[in-house]
Amino acid sequence: MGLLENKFTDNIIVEKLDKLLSWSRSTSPWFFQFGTACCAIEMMAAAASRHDLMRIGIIPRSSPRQADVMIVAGTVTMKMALRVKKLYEQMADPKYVVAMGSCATSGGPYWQHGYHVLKGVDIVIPVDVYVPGCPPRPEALIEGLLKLQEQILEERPLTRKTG
Amino acid sequence: MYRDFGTVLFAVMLGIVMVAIPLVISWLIAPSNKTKDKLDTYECGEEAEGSAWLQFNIRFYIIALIFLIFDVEVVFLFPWAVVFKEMGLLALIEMGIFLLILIAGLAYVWVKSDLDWVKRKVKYGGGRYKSLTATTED
Amino acid sequence: MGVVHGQEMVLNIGPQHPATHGVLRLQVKTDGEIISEITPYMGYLHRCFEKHCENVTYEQVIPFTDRCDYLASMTMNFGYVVAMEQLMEIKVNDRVEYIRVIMAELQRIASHLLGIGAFGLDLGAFTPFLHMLRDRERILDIFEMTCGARLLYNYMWVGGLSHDLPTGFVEATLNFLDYFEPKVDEFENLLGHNKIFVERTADIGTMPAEVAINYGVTGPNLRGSGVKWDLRKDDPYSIYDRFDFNVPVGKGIKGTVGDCWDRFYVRIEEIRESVKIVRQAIDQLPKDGDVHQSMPKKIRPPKGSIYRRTESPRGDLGYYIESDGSDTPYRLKMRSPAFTALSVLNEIGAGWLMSDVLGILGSLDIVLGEIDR
Amino acid sequence: MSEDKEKIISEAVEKALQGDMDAINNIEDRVTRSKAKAALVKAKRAKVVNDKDSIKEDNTSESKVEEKINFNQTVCQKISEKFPESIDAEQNDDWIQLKPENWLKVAKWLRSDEKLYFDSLQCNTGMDLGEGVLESRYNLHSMKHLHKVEIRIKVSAEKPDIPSVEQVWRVADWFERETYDMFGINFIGHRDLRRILLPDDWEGWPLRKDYEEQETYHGIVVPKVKEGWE
Repeated sequence: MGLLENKFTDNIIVEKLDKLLSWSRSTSPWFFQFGTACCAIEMMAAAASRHDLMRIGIIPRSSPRQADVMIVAGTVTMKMALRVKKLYEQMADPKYVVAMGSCATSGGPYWQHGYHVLKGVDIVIPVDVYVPGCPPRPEALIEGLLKLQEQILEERPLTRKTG
Repeated sequence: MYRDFGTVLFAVMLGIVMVAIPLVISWLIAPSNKTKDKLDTYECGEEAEGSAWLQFNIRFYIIALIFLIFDVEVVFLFPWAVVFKEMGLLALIEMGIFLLILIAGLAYVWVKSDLDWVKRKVKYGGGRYKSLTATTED
Repeated sequence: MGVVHGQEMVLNIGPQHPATHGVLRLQVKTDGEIISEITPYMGYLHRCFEKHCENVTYEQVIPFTDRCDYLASMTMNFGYVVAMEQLMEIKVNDRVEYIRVIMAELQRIASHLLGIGAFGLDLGAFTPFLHMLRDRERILDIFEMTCGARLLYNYMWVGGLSHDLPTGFVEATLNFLDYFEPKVDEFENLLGHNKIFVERTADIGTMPAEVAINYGVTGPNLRGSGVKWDLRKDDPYSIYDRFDFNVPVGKGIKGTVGDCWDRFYVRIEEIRESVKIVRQAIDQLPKDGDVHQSMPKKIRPPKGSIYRRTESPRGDLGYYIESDGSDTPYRLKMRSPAFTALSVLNEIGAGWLMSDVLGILGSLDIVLGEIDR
Repeated sequence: MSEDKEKIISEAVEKALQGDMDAINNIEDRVTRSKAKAALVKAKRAKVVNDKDSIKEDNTSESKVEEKINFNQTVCQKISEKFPESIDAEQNDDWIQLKPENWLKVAKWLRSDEKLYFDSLQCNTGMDLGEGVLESRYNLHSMKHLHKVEIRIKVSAEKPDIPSVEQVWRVADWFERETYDMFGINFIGHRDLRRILLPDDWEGWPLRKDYEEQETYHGIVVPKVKEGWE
């Protein structure tokens, strides 16, 4: 953890610093293009000209080193699960995960007979926001990302976690 | 006359400070957990096989050398070009000799065929890549 | 100065890569610049499609066929439905046939638009990608108007369609076609005749015709190599024989026959042909006829097997259906055109530079959902 | 109002047939203009069709059906003449049942024979017929003669060996690897027969009827039931 991370008891100064810090982290999360299946096409459509994601400042990055949010778009299979875990580890902190589509949330339409399908990506990596739909519309993905931004705003990185 | 060196010093100091501030802040507050996986080389999600420290083809090194020489030559040209007008004909001749020597160097490198690149061997070449089609024996 | 060959390093253009159109891992032997061997690894998106088909009824298979080739799900439904109707000897009325052809050709335009856009993206041209996706969105609006979904439609059922055409469909499609026709020339000039694009694709990744046939490559990749083979004409199904359209073939305009530019050129021409087909189909569209007319109550095909091929935007899409008389398929195998297109990558890609290999992969226009099934 | 629209369209099409396209382009209302364009294409097509007699076109389709059935027979006889003992016992007119032994020789002959010239293997399907019988079906097709045939080879599940036709049709390389991956039929003579879709350390052959999913894969629960779901 950083030098001053989680060290301070909660008081007025630290609370204001927290607000500044979490605001700076939430403004424009660059997302890590992790499209595997049909949801990747909807993610592309969200990033393309009509539902422009870049007007919210969310820019697609293709390497985990430069990304804040990993959007798991599409079915994650067993063979891919080990790679997802590795890629999540290689992302720079602070990092968040959006599970886009019902395949990433719970295995989707392949949960019953999919011997090779991972039943939900939260078995392997911690997920912050689940976006339902198969595939979810680009507007649903944008709403999911905005929900993630609200969630980041409430974070308290500096105060010591009590209990 | 030495007074204006102060501004240069100030500019350098300002540069150092402006870089140091974000680094210190991020050292203080940025979360950093250096797990083994994170420090692994990123290879599109796979374990990287083999090491990157292996013997590269020599042509990359030679091209880097040749580039360095001619880059330094251009660096010498800049100050000369700035004050060229006051110095008159003599400076032109001197710089001409300097350039001639380097052109002789270039000719030497060209003749020794250091500049021609390793050609690709393509199975189904066509059109302008016809010459690169791999003949059957190699 | 003897040529000192450096050691070969093994790189992974791995499962997570912007240029691999999904989760495909190319293990590449290279000396830093020239790629000597490519071995593709697949299976990162194997979603057990065929195992599902053995456990769900015939109607429930249709949403799964959608999700195999998610860029052209109308043509996937079309292929499955044509195979089933031939197995059960169902004859659908003309209105259903015409609507199916209109939908399949619109889907072909949308799929080619994204295929060409992604191909340009792999070579670094970002703006054509945005232009093409903007026009693709207009097609998705038309699909959404008819079947409510943007990407995976479950629209064509065995023996008919799920919904009839909404009012205003004909005007919307005609408006789109009139808007879209000049745009195709704009794309061709914007991307096709751009000096850098031509320099990066002409004469690169040439695939001779025998190699294409031997590797089972089909569709625009095969036509790019000069073989005039289009299932809509050579193995006609549905009512494609009532339309007047020609099959574009690679002629080596900018380079040799069968190079990346030819595959791009064939796709642009195919978009124009599809526009012509949709125009004629709308003109001959019969007004009457119920789309649920010949839909069987309970789908129980007779015991037996069938292999039927249709032309999807990526090539020969074959369905091998074995039924044992019950209401769930005994075995269903989908022959995926992108699967064979990828198998030829090592043959035509070995020996090229790193950036050319990614261009060749982009020109093959593969979709991983269909390869891994 | 609509009949004068028809009149505009018809005389615009006449003028367009003589060659000046602007008659159509200057119709200002968009829907009629596109209708005129479609009518023009239809008129051109009608001109082409009546010089090619269309009666020939529909009688070839009936003859095609009978010809397909006895075509299978003809191929079957040709194979039995050339390779006497390779034909399996029960025959059917839709496909040819072969014994696995000299399938490679039959394949090479089918490929090289001038009259048959099956140069493209369309699809190879693995099949589990129950009671320990596996089957590999090949749909062959000739680009030149446009005829197709289906060949089936039955093997027992204990000794599932079929000679690989990977040298004959390069497409069989990946098709056979997938059939091996899903059914466990190993193809003798295949240069690198390994799993193509599933990870290499996956146990079992998924598409066999008697396949149960393995409990965990690298510590990840495979079956669909996750604790706390029900």
